[in-house]
Amino acid sequence: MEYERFGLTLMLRPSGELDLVAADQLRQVADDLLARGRIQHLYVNLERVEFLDSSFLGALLGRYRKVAAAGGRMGLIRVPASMRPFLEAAGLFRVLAEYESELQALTAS
Amino acid sequence: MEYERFGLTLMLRPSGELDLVAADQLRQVADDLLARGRIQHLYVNLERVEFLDSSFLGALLGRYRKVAAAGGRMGLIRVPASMRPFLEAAGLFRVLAEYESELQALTAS
Amino acid sequence: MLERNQVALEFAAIPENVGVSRLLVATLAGQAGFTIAEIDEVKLAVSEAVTNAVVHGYNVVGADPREPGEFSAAGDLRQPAEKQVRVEVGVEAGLLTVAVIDQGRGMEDVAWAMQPAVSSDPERMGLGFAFMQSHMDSLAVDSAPGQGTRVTMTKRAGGRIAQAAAN
Amino acid sequence: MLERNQVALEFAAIPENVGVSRLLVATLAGQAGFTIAEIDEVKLAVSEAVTNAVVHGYNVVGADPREPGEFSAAGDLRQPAEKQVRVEVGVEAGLLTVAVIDQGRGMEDVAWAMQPAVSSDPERMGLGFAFMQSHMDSLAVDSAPGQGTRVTMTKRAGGRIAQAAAN
Ligand SMILES: Nc1ncnc2c1ncn2[C@@H]1O[C@H](COP(=O)(O)OP(=O)(O)O)[C@@H](O)[C@H]1O
Ligand SMILES: Nc1ncnc2c1ncn2[C@@H]1O[C@H](COP(=O)(O)OP(=O)(O)O)[C@@H](O)[C@H]1O
Repeated sequence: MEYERFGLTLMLRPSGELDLVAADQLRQVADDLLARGRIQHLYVNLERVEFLDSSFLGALLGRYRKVAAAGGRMGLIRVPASMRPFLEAAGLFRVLAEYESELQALTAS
Repeated sequence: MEYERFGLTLMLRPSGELDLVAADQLRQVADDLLARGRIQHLYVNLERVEFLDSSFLGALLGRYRKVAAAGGRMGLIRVPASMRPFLEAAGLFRVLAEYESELQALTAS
Repeated sequence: MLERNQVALEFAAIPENVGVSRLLVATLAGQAGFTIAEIDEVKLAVSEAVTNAVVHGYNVVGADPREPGEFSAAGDLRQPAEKQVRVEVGVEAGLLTVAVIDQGRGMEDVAWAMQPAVSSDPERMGLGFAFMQSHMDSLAVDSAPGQGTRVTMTKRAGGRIAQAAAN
Repeated sequence: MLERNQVALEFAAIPENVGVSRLLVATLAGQAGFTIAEIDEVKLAVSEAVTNAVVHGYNVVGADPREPGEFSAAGDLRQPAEKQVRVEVGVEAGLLTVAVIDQGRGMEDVAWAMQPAVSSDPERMGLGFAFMQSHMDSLAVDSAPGQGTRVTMTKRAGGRIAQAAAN
């Protein structure tokens, strides 16, 4: 899974179809950096995502719990319109902020 | 299968993966027009083709026999480079002329 | 548009085959005349059902972070015949039927498991069955402890009806 | 890159499932690290073997133009259990194994049938076995009249070797 670090912020850029395989990659990348105190904030850019299921949603929410417990921020960037109803039904937007661009997310406090 | 008629010439423009399903479509389209004397010459533009197997090659050669028996011309247009060795191994170019464009084929005598 | 077809996929219960199942069912739904939006719904339902067979039926993925290495340790394919998932797909005049079958641990209380937001795994959302239900026309679950699980779903191609009406 | 996998596809012997088989095997080869050029070769071999099962094993497609309606008449799926093709795919450390199995009419003389440009059907080229042989690393055919046919092919991912050598 493609990612980039900006100081204490991790920007994830997954692509394609996100299921339990991608969920596992998300866990591996984020949990290691979180555990070692290398990052505090987590953003996921969904621009290039074509599909996601409840395994990936669960992994997102699991990371949210960890990030929030450590006082960090987490959000989603460029959510594809076709996925919006699905993410809403799953209650994602109740806990995750949403941004129009990576810059917007990185400059939000 | 997409096609266009120019007088007595049939220009076929198949796309995607050409196997026994496309071979059957080729037979249906061409044989009917040939049998009713509506066409005499047959060209197949392979520009948008991503795959072809021996079923489709067999259907091409079968059409060649019919066209040639009735004194018509048949040829291939814009053969993808990746398919050239395969078509050569199958001996296609021994009987079918090859053209760089539809215009070239249509204006050849 | 293909009026009738019947295909079954049988595979080792590993995470990578969830995507393979989605691709297969999406292809068959496409041949049967389902729209792109409908195919996306079918893909989600298949993804949830096959993931459940792999994750819950056979415990292949240690979604519990305390046992992360269970699958990576590569012990799961040593006896592949024991951890097999079967996906049966039927198409009949625009009606798609998908059955996902495992011989895994099964469920004691199917009604409990099917409730939204109920999961035996704290890292999961418990929305798999809810998504299958909301994205397909029908859902039936047949399961018993130690007997494995069969999830059967159907969906009718709506685009077909609209298309027929337009003619 | 996936080290190990095992998948089987079972389907009604209809022309449309030849493409479904190609897609499945191509996906599994891709997961196993085969290059795009190698995947194209695998697709051709699978296409030839599955087409043979459908066309010769079960006579589903009347390639003879005098009986064009045989499949279109839709009689072939009435007893789907009788006209099934099975494609078994195994991946093990870069070695792909594909077996295509039918319970159709089988062959009396396999050596004769495997010669290039030999076909029992005047509208076909007789190059199916030749293409399987030239596009895969190994090919084995097991068949007898009335006993069906099993074609087993293997191919090693060459890109993997090149990649390992580069490290
Ligand atoms: N194939 C299965 N085998 C055993 N248990 C299952 C199976 N499918 C679902 N379950 C049980 O049903 C529960 C709810 O499933 P689901 O709604 O898909 O949510 P989730 O997968 O997020 O837990 C699971 O947590 C599990 O306990
Ligand atoms: N699965 C099969 N069942 C019965 N006969 C077969 C099968 N596969 C191949 N054959 C026989 O072998 C011959 C040669 O096959 P092949 O080289 O693929 O050429 P083609 O398919 O063009 O005839 C066929 O014409 C057929 O008689």
